[in-house]
Amino acid sequence: MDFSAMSPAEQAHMNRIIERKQMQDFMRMYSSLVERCFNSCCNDFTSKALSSKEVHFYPPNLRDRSVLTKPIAPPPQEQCVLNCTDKFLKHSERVGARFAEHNAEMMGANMNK
Amino acid sequence: MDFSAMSPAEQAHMNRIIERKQMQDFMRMYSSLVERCFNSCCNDFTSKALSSKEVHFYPPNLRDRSVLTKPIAPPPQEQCVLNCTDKFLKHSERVGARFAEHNAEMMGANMNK
Amino acid sequence: MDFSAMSPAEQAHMNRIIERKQMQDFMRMYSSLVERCFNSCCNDFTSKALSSKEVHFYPPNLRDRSVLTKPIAPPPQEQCVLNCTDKFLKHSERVGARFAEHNAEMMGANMNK
Amino acid sequence: MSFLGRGSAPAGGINQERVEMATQELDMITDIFNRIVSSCHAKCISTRYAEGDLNKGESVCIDRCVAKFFEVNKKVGEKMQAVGAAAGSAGPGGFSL
Amino acid sequence: MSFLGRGSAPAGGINQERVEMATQELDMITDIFNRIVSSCHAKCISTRYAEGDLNKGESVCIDRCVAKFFEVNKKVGEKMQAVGAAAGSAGPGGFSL
Amino acid sequence: MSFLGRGSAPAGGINQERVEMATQELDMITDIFNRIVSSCHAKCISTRYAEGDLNKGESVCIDRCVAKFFEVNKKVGEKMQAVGAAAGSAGPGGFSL
Repeated sequence: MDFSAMSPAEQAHMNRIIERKQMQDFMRMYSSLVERCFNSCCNDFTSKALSSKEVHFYPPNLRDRSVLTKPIAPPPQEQCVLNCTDKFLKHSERVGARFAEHNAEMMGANMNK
Repeated sequence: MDFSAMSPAEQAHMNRIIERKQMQDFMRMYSSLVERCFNSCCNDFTSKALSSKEVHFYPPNLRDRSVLTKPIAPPPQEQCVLNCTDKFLKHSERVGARFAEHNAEMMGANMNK
Repeated sequence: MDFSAMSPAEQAHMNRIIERKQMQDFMRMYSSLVERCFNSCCNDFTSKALSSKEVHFYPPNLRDRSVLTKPIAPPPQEQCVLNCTDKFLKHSERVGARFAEHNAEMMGANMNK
Repeated sequence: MSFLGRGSAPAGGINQERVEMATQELDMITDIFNRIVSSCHAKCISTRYAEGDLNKGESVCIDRCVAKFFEVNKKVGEKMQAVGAAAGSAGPGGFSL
Repeated sequence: MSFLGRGSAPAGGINQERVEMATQELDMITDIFNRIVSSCHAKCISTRYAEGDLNKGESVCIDRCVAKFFEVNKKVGEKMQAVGAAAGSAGPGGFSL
Repeated sequence: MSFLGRGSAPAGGINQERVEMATQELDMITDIFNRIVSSCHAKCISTRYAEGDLNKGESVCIDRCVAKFFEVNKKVGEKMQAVGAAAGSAGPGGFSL
């Protein structure tokens, strides 16, 4: 976006608007991320315990002694949420980078008309 | 939410904002409910009459005289919409109750830090 | 909608609000249309070239000389986007016409109460 | 669906409450319209997009779909009034000052 | 989740920033609530609509679903703080004046 | 996509219309960005979530997906200008005073 045609007063005003919008966008992004990871990772509401899957996670084969030295991994549902969050942020960042490139290109094309 | 740190003037102002938002939320909830029940209950737009399903609803077996004493049930599509509305309101109420509990708990946990 | 109970000053104010809202609605409609047609028409992101499908479009049978006189059709993906846009606008227009009728009817029914 | 028409407006000034209500009614109608467009598109329009015109089947489907949506709208409205579902009861609650 | 409580309000006037923050917090809570309603409806409520009451299975499912959503909310929040994901980094960017 | 640049701003004051237009442009860009994030996530990211990093296939897919979205955006814009689809024609109508 190009705000160079604006007066300083207008630019200051726009900056406040942008700040507020970024806060709003961040919050919307946050809650949509929670919803997304919830929907992808949590499907079983019929079992008794909330995290019944956790039990199956601790290694079933006790002869494998290496597990004792490894840090205990979080339960799968939780791991799914962490990966989902992580991946979404990286996805979002990559889209942002590509978006900025294409947008700049488009602006340039409009200028040359 | 805790508005106790606010001045009386601010609280009054917030009350107006909350009132307006509740009206908006109610309207959004209402139209999303209509959309939801429409999408779940209405699927047949190829038949000639709008409510062709209604015909099948009136008891096909006229020997069963008990139907004459029973109140006539609404057609299935309409019943579906009524049940859908009913169920959504109860669902929403239950989610609201659980939400309030968890929210209060969370607030309490934050206070103790 | 009936704004006849409003003062001229209020009507003027409403007109400004409506204008701004129409701009917003148009923009939302536009970006939702882009999203819709993108999701329906673009599915293949695994191939090397972005428009790999285009190749298959130019007539495979060169003995068919009529192709030389026909205008070259756009590639299928692009045609899909054009048809999708076209169809959505017509759909939207038709819904708008029916909506206005039903709305007027409903208003009339309310008046007669 | 009309929230207007209570009390008359002052000759010159702007009754803020009245304008707000009209704006909310406008928002409501727009919201419903957009949902009809989207729902009836999903139910009636083939996503093959072999041509740009609405065919006969799609056109008829749209007309019925819109009519049906209005019917459902009415039914839901009546049911909610019967239940007496207040705005507050369905919200997250806990917003009292 | 509380943005309030920094500094005390002036006796009579309105601290615009404070009101704005409270409004944003309100929006956030409403947004989350609506998403829970929608997600848990999709996960717990059968769309056959043979009856209007919640049955036992649906009720239990709702309770667990809400509890789980809060858990996920907490996990995502912690993860994002750990990553230090700033608001700006995830936006379209290019908004500097 | 630029609505700015008509007329110069007054030295000190704020041209309300100009600010409004810039705000709408901002909203538009944000809206498009959010839709790209969501569409490309649906098309490119596996929901198995076996790991937190983007793998090679996902990264390539995202790049193509964003490029394609811009292409479609351009095509739709051109088509709409050709059709001369005005804002009003697609709205619910009936809003005249």
